[in-house]
Amino acid sequence: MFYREAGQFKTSYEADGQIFPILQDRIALLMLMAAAIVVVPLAASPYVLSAILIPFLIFSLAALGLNILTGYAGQLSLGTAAFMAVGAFASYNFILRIPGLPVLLAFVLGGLSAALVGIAFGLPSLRIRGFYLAAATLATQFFVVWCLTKIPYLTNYSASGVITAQPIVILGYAFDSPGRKYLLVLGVVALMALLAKNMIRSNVGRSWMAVRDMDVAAEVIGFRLMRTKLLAFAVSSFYCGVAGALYAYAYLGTVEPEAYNLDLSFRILFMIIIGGVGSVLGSFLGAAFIVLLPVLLNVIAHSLALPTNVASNLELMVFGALIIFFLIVEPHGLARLWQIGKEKLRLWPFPH
Amino acid sequence: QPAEQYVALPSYRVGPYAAGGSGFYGGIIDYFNLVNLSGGVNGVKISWEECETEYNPSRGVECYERLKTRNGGATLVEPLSTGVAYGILDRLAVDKIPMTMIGYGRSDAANGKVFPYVFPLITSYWNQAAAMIKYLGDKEGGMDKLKGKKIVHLYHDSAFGKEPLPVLEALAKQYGFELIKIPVTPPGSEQQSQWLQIRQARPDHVILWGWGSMNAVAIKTAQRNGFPREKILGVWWAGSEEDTVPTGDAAKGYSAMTFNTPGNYPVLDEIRKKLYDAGKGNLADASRVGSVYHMRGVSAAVLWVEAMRTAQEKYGKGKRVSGEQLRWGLENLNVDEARQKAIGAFGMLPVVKTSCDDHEGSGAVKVQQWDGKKWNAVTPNWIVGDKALTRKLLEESSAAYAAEKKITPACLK
Amino acid sequence: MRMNEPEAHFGTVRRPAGPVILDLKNISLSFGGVKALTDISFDVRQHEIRAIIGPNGAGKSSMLNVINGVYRPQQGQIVYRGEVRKNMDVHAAAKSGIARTFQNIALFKGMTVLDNIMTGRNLKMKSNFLLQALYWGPARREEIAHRIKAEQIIDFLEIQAIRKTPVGRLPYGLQKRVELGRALAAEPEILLLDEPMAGMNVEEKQDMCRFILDVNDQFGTTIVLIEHDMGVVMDISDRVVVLDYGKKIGDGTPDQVRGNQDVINAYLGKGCA
Amino acid sequence: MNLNFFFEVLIGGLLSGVMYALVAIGFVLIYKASGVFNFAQGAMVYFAALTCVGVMEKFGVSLWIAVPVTVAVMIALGAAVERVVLRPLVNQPEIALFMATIGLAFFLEGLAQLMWGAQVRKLELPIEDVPSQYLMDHYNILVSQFDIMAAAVCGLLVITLALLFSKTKVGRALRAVADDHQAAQAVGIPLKRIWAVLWAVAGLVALVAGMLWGARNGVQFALTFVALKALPVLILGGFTSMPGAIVGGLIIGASEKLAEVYIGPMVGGGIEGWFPYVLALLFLLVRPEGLFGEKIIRRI
Amino acid sequence: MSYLSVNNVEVIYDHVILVLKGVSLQVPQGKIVALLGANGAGKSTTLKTISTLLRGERGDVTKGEVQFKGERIDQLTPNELVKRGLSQVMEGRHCFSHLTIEENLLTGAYTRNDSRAELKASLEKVYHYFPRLKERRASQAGYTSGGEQQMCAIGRALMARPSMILLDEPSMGIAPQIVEEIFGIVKDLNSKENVSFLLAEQNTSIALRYADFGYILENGRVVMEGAADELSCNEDVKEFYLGVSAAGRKSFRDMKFYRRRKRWLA
Ligand SMILES: Nc1ncnc2c1ncn2[C@@H]1O[C@H](COP(=O)(O)OP(=O)(O)OP(=O)(O)O)[C@@H](O)[C@H]1O
Ligand SMILES: Nc1ncnc2c1ncn2[C@@H]1O[C@H](COP(=O)(O)OP(=O)(O)OP(=O)(O)O)[C@@H](O)[C@H]1O
Ligand SMILES: [Mg+2]
Ligand SMILES: [Mg+2]
Repeated sequence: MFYREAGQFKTSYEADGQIFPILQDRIALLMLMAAAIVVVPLAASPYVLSAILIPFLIFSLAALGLNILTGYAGQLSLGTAAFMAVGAFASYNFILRIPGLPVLLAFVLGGLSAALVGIAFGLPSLRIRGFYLAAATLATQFFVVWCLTKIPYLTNYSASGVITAQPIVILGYAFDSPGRKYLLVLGVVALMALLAKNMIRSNVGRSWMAVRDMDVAAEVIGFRLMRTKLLAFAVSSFYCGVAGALYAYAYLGTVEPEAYNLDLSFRILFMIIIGGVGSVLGSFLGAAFIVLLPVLLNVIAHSLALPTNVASNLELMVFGALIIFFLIVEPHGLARLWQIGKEKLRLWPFPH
Repeated sequence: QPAEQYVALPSYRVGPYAAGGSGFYGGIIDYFNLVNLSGGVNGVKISWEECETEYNPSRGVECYERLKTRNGGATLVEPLSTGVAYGILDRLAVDKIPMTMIGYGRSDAANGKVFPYVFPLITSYWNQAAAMIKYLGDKEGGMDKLKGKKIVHLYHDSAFGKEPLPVLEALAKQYGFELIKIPVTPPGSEQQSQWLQIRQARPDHVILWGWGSMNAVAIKTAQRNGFPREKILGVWWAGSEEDTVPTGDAAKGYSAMTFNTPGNYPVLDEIRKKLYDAGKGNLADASRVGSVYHMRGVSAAVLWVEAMRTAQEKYGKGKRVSGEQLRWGLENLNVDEARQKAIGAFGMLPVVKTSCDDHEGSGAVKVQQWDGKKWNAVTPNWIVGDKALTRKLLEESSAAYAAEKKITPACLK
Repeated sequence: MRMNEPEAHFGTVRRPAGPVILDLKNISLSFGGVKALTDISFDVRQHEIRAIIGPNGAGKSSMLNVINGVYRPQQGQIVYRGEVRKNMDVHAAAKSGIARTFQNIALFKGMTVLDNIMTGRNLKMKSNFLLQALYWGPARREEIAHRIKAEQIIDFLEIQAIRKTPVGRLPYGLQKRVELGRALAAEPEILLLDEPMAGMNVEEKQDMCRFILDVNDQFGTTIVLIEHDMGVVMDISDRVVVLDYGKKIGDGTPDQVRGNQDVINAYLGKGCA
Repeated sequence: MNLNFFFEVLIGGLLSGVMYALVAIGFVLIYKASGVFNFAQGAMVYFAALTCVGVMEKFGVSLWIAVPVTVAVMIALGAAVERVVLRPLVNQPEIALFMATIGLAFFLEGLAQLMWGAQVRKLELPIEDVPSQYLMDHYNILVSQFDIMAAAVCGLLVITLALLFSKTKVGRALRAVADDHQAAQAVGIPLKRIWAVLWAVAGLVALVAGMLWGARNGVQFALTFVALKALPVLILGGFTSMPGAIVGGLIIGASEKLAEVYIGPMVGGGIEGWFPYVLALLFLLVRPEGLFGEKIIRRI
Repeated sequence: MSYLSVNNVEVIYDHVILVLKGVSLQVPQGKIVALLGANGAGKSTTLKTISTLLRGERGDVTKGEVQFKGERIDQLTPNELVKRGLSQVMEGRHCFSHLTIEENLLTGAYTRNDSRAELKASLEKVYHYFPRLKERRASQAGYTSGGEQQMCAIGRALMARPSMILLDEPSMGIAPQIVEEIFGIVKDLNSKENVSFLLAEQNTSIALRYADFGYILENGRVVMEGAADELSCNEDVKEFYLGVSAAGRKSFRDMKFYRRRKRWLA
């Protein structure tokens, strides 16, 4: 009823090219942003802020990065955590070694370092495809973590190879409480999501999708495969790198390279598959799902007063079963489910 | 209703380290139940809540954040995971919740001036490493006999495995033995090349600094390559039934460090009788009571309960103490032999006496050997390594941390 | 492009065929043991509609693949706009104005019709990806300018109603039309069409013919066309090459070809002759 | 250089490679016949081994009874996977199926631990994992007799499965399914039955792998990680080739051991984690579908 | 009673896209029935509904039923249908690209439990129909030309020795001579082996030439049905599907004026 585009005519291509062409969506998004900036920091408990929302946003950013590479450019990757690690450790070193370097700039530099590594490890993608590439990207994962444990310089010669993120101070303002960290992360993520959306709706995004859908045809109409794929690797790794830096600076604080292990790569992959491959919204939905579901299951299991080991195992089983369930219901992820829901709403009250 | 003393337990009972996690947290909960059965700590019951971390730092942080505000606020936390411990390290001082790291984590956290809320109780990796060399020296018939000997450090290639390197290197220089470092990539389910290298090097001793599945594989691979297990000395995380049982006979003769003396104690009997016989034990398999991990859990709980008792003496008997107050309790712990006897755990763990300077409280360890069925202590007395050396390293390292974090070292009251 | 100009010269003049723009000389191509093309020569004149016909597996698609560089012939020469090469390079071909459609539709399935057509304009887009990420200034202006061009093509092909539909969901015939749109978006000099009318009914073929002829008339685009529907080939093409088993067995105007006995034997069969 | 030592490293590596191949075979089986990249293979290895030991422990029966029971369980598991996971996902994108197997992996890990507990168990096979005295005495080369047996078992498995795949009707049908689910259905290949049987066979391969790995390293959660060791083997040998799994295993096993022993010490060691992947990657650059994999057909 | 009957079937894709709006049609035994209609009319969907391959495309049959030899078949699997003698040649070829042409053909005989010799005979028959396939028998199907793949798909369906074949656009991408041959084969099988056919086809003239009966589908509805010769005489059909108007066949060159297809609205 209320969700109709009827009557909303676009008088210019500019208006039609908007990110949210439907007015109701734009209003909803504005309200959501307003709530996220104003209401949430006031209303949410430190637990929700620092243990749910901050990781949710950081993982969304990483998932977005992976989605650019896997979802849009079609290059399956299992090395996400490695790029995150590069971002984190590079930021740490930049701040450490360049006195007075603004933190945000350090994050950008961290992201750029990750992008460089991304380009290097993206080179094989010019020849290798599909699951072969996925398995090959594991090389990144293991190699980067190995380097971080083997090169003491990178961890400032700390005996155990652990780094401690410096405090975040921007223009003399310390982001030390959960609320402040949340706002910082929110800002970074929102900005980068916007940039991603812009890229996707312009020529770069189309070049990625073209290469994903049919690389030979993409080449025939003039896209350069190498440039396109490597750019996807670079941009994706940049996003992951910034996410990795935030993961260290705004979330964990003290980290060892092992925190960026294969497990993390997989978790991010789950996010995009559950959320929706090739969808910005899906990155967020997927991150929410993977962050929240275990918490929810844990809470439920505890309220059932099951013995803990039974509860933990059941949690794992239900988690696995739910992944399968969602894939069966909609192999294209939550974002697609959301879209179908919207289409139904548009037709409502008629079924078709 | 009297307020309860609430402890947060971000535990793990699934995943790769589930075997250790379930034993350790099972021991803790068994002892808590036992204390509660006899009325709690001066009448204050202990309550706790678990949260599954799967040994994953990010889930661990979430668990900590969730658990810390429950039941009127957590007064203690123990994640038994280096990654999770690091993830919450910075938050502890703000939340005023003490964390113990029993037998793991940063060794320099023993400096209470820099890490007021962190307690690597009983012993740290550095002291363990020092004790290992001391033991090996004694075995050779004196520290001077170590000269020219070859010792392999076969380690889990992670922060954990690299932690003792400064100590081992310093000692190698001091006593003139050759230290050969051989890393094993986690999880370490294939070690053929490492053991071939070891066989080739013909070392006098092998220190097995392993964790999780790496240990059993190491022992089995040693057997496969015909390397005598008697020459292998594991760390305490390589010295539980979980590490030896799956190897069958291969582990016979293998020894490992421990901070518990294997054996039976009245407190364990009580747990069996009052809990397991009544069907209230935490572990599904009653035969695991008294196993290494379980006993470690009981020891942790014993120390915590003693800390609660100590804190109550200062802040009011029969009252729940806050996290801050419990921190004081942990910092002024004195679990001497008399106290251990009263608890029914005499000799189960070393005497622990903490202070602001020394959040570790002991540093003493024992060596145990696997006879194919069970662990037996091979050193009747507690061993203490070169504490002067570890102290020096500790001061340097914690000072660096303080500088990096802009902390002014000071004792809290 | 002047696609939205009045229909003034519809059905009136046809541009006369110009000079030879593409000349293929002695092309041979084989895959392992399979000889797809053997010593084939033919030329294409500017503005003409050149058809390639032949039985299945004759090497028609391979020929197109040679022209735009997807396949590299083992022997022969390609002279395009006076430049002599051994083989084309895919990207160079696209840059120098060769666009094409494929036999088994090669659209970007996950993208909408509009996006698919916009990809056709990629070579004309100049702003770098940072500007595009900001969606600001020149990038934004450029995007909108190209959008206008794309919309003209959409109008021309009469697919306005589906511009926001993902192409994967479209019926076959419309997909073919979108693919033509994508090729047109590049404003090509030569358009290679591989069975653009397969799987269409008469009416749709009529539409398609209309589009092809209009493109040819209005923009003078040279068209190389593979098609099995003899009615179409005979009606709209200027000259026809006939291939069989990788060899050229006929070349000439539709009428000449229709009368060629070899062609009848190999391809047309008695039904159509 | 000590030649004898070199050969020991080489042989040890080759034999470890065989152990990797054992896991890789399970992957190939499923990938080749359904196009599904089965991430749950590691979990299946763990599940099978744990079930086997669990049955022995709980019911106090011998290995000879536990194994048939486990075989039955794995067959039932195959049928269940087909019914619950695969059937509703016929004709879906590869990545969805891949993800579903990850879900399956979680489920199996949880189920295994729920049923049998998380403790580490030992599994004793009738053959001991000690150096073969015969080879020691006669050739002064150290090789475990257990490894020799494992190699024999693995070889046997590969030969059987490779024969199945080569020219039989079922083998052809399996390859058809991998190419195009829908067309396979259209020609009357019973996807349901084929998948159920296939997963059951993969389950049995997992059981063999689980028993050998379990006897070697103890039956524990870490068995799920052996899949990581199998991956480079797979990409090197090709996802679709049984012989590829063996050859890939041998190459990876030998080269990673040699690299660790001879290059490792120069760069701080521990390169075994990534070296096989980098090696496989270099191979891929030359042959993008692995040594023996089917060529990826890209034609327009 | 008809051999195959589709009764009032409604199909929805992806839960929201309604494609068939109550389609009914019958195929009597031993007859050839043509299903005609523009692009997107729902021909392929109808065929996939019958062969139950729809499920794999996230399509649901929400109403109606399909009967084959007097039995409801909508709940059966495609494999059971093939066993009962109903085969489909899918639109868009769908050959197994990594298998050789010969292996492709042999998979078609999967449901048969016949001897080697019999299989060989069937194979020869297919090669007889499509000599081109014989030449390319050892090539991987993925590398063969479009038309060769189409022949392979048809030949593969024949290998099952079905009693009813659903043919989806058999003439697409096929050289005219072979098109005639394919329809010749259809007629041949139909008259000699009593195989029934339901064929969806864009090439209306040839389809009506060989079929006994025809249905015209537009927008998911049957808008016209009748005997083939009746249909080919119908003025509308002539104009819109055969491209001949009262004035005779128009050249494709003259189709330059804006015109819209007249729609039948049921
Ligand atoms: N990449 C390739 N590898 C191997 N053989 C090929 C390849 N491309 C084409 N061929 C073979 O070359 C021959 C010509 O193929 P081509 O696709 O050019 O035929 P065509 O004339 O387009 O036929 P159709 O009308 O059926 O589309 C065929 O026999 C085909 O099998
Ligand atoms: N998998 C699908 N998901 C969504 N819509 C679909 C799907 N398949 C087909 N459709 C839609 O259903 C309608 C009918 O398609 P169908 O393929 O049955 O048409 P057709 O008559 O066979 O056309 P053609 O002659 O082009 O083959 C089309 O509008 C198409 O867009
Ligand atoms: Mg062709
Ligand atoms: Mg169709």
